[in-house]
Amino acid sequence: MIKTMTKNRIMSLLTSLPLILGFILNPPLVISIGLLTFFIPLSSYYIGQVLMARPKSKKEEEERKKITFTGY
Amino acid sequence: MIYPATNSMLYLFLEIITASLFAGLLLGLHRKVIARIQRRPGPPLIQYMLHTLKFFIKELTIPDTSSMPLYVAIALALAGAWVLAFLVGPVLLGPYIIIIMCYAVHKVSEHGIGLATGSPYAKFGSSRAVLSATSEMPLVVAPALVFVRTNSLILQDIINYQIINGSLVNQLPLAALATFILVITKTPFNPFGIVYGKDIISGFKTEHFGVIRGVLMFGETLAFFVLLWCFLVIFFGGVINTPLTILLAMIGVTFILGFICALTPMVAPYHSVMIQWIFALLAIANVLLI
Amino acid sequence: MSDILNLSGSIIGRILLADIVPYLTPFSLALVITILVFTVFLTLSTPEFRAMIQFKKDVVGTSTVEKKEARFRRFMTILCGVALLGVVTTGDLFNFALFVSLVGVTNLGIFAGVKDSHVLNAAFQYGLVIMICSLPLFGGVAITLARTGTLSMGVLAVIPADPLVNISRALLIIGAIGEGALAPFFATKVEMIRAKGAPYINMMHLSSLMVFTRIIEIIFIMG
Amino acid sequence: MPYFQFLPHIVLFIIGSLVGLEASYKWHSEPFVQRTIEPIPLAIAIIGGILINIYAPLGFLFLGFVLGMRPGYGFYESILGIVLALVLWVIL
Repeated sequence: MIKTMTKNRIMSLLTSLPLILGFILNPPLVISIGLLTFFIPLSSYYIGQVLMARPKSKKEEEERKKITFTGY
Repeated sequence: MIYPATNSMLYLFLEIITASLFAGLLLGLHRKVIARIQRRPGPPLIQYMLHTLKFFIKELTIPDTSSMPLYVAIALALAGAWVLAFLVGPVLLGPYIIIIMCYAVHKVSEHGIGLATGSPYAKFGSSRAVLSATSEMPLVVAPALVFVRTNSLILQDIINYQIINGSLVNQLPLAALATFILVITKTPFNPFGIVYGKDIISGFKTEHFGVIRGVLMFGETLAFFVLLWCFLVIFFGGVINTPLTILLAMIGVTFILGFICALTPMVAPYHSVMIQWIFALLAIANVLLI
Repeated sequence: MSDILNLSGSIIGRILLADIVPYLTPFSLALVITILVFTVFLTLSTPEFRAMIQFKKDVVGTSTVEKKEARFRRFMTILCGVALLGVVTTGDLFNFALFVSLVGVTNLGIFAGVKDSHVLNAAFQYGLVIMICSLPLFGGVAITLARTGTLSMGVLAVIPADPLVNISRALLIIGAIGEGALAPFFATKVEMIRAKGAPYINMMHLSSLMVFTRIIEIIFIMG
Repeated sequence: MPYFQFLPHIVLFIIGSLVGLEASYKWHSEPFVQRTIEPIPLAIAIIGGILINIYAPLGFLFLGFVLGMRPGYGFYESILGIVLALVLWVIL
């Protein structure tokens, strides 16, 4: 649980770093378009992963995983 | 207000933020218009944006049956494609043909999003995405037919041509109509939206929730903005060619779209494809005959 | 060369190999990056577990693509990506036709490994379509060569259109939509995409739409 | 094309709508009944209508407050505000 949280934190930092660096360094037009195209969806995905509500305990997590759409 | 240097990355980023917020408001307005026509009060204007924000803090569960990492990557590809289309089209006034490509990526993503889950309901949506691609791709080409007149598909040249020679809607009215049909197909609750149909449990997005749905909705706001922009600027560019006029005209067109979406029922899949094909063929005939 | 500039932006780079001139514009650069990204992701993904439901019965189960079958189809997916790269970067009409027919063959290969009879039937019909459509495809190229004396797109862009070149444009469109399984020859594709293995099927859809966007550019260039 | 010159307008409008939504739900927790013109939203709408001609983003903040109120409420007030803004814009 804690492990995935930190992993998502690291990934969200890593994916938004190119954007922040790009704002400061002003790369050429083609590169900045490429950076925005790749890293806006990616960073928003990982930031969302960090922000999202999670099950609080390990027991809840197991309970949640039992239900799949083929499970009935 | 402090302006960042033109074509710097911050400038491009601010443009994306502005467009997605504005298009979110437009989609809210669209829902409000539909509600008023159906004599309901309707949701507040910011409802679409609240939905998008809500999905960013909802829990994301990935189905056991899904094919990873396709499940995540293909949804992000849809948003990325529209970011590219927005930057190349409305912001930098580059070649229109890249927007065609982005639309193609959008259709591929719709297909992949449905398939990657392994759910039979999402598969229905993705099958319909392939079906609708056959008629929507010719519609995306309709604006490109102005090449016959302007001899250029760079959007800046198209605008310049129209400022000198008057709007292209007077010369190619049926191509403009086909583009308008394309804009309709990308609005929510539209008659041709067989991919998002409620009869197949919201189509290809059935198994996508949480952050991925939020990113998808962000991509759809940009898609709405880009296609509306293309319709207005490629065919009415003689009059509508500054940011203020473009944004105002977008509000006007959204009202019209609201009326159309409120008053038309959902068309059956094959009928939808046939109707769209008829408009696309009319556009091609218009160009060939003149 | 002016038509290419007006269509897809300034030329970033080009390799001069006598008549064969691969070139890169912003448009083809975007296409190349898209295809590369898609090919990598589709190759890395595992096939999904397809849920099977029998209507009116309580039968629910999942099935997936077998490993041996998946390996072959993944190989064909990579090959299809490579062929697509050729389609979008080439500056020569004959090479374009060659790569498009290669896309058709690899698409057929993606579905040849499936062990469903209805999918194989559809793939057989698609195979017939791609064989027939290679005739208009290469025929269009041949007519263009006979009329204008060149197949280089940079040169074709400058030459004004005449009726015979228009005929070859129409033939090229027919050939490309046949090879890519686009709209009118579409009936086989609907059956084929019912097969299992999401990443591989998605590659076929990608290839047909990318061929479509490229053929749009080429018929404008020839005008 | 520089669209981001309208970023403050849009952002302030959204903030105004959010505040308006919250505030009107606080004022009216009852089921939707009446359609009367209320004093506070009316005042805000008039302020917005005037401000929009002086400093547009702030005007959008106030108009967004009225437009973004609970569905069914603030309808006449927002129309009044917009009409006032248009009239002032034509006069000035």
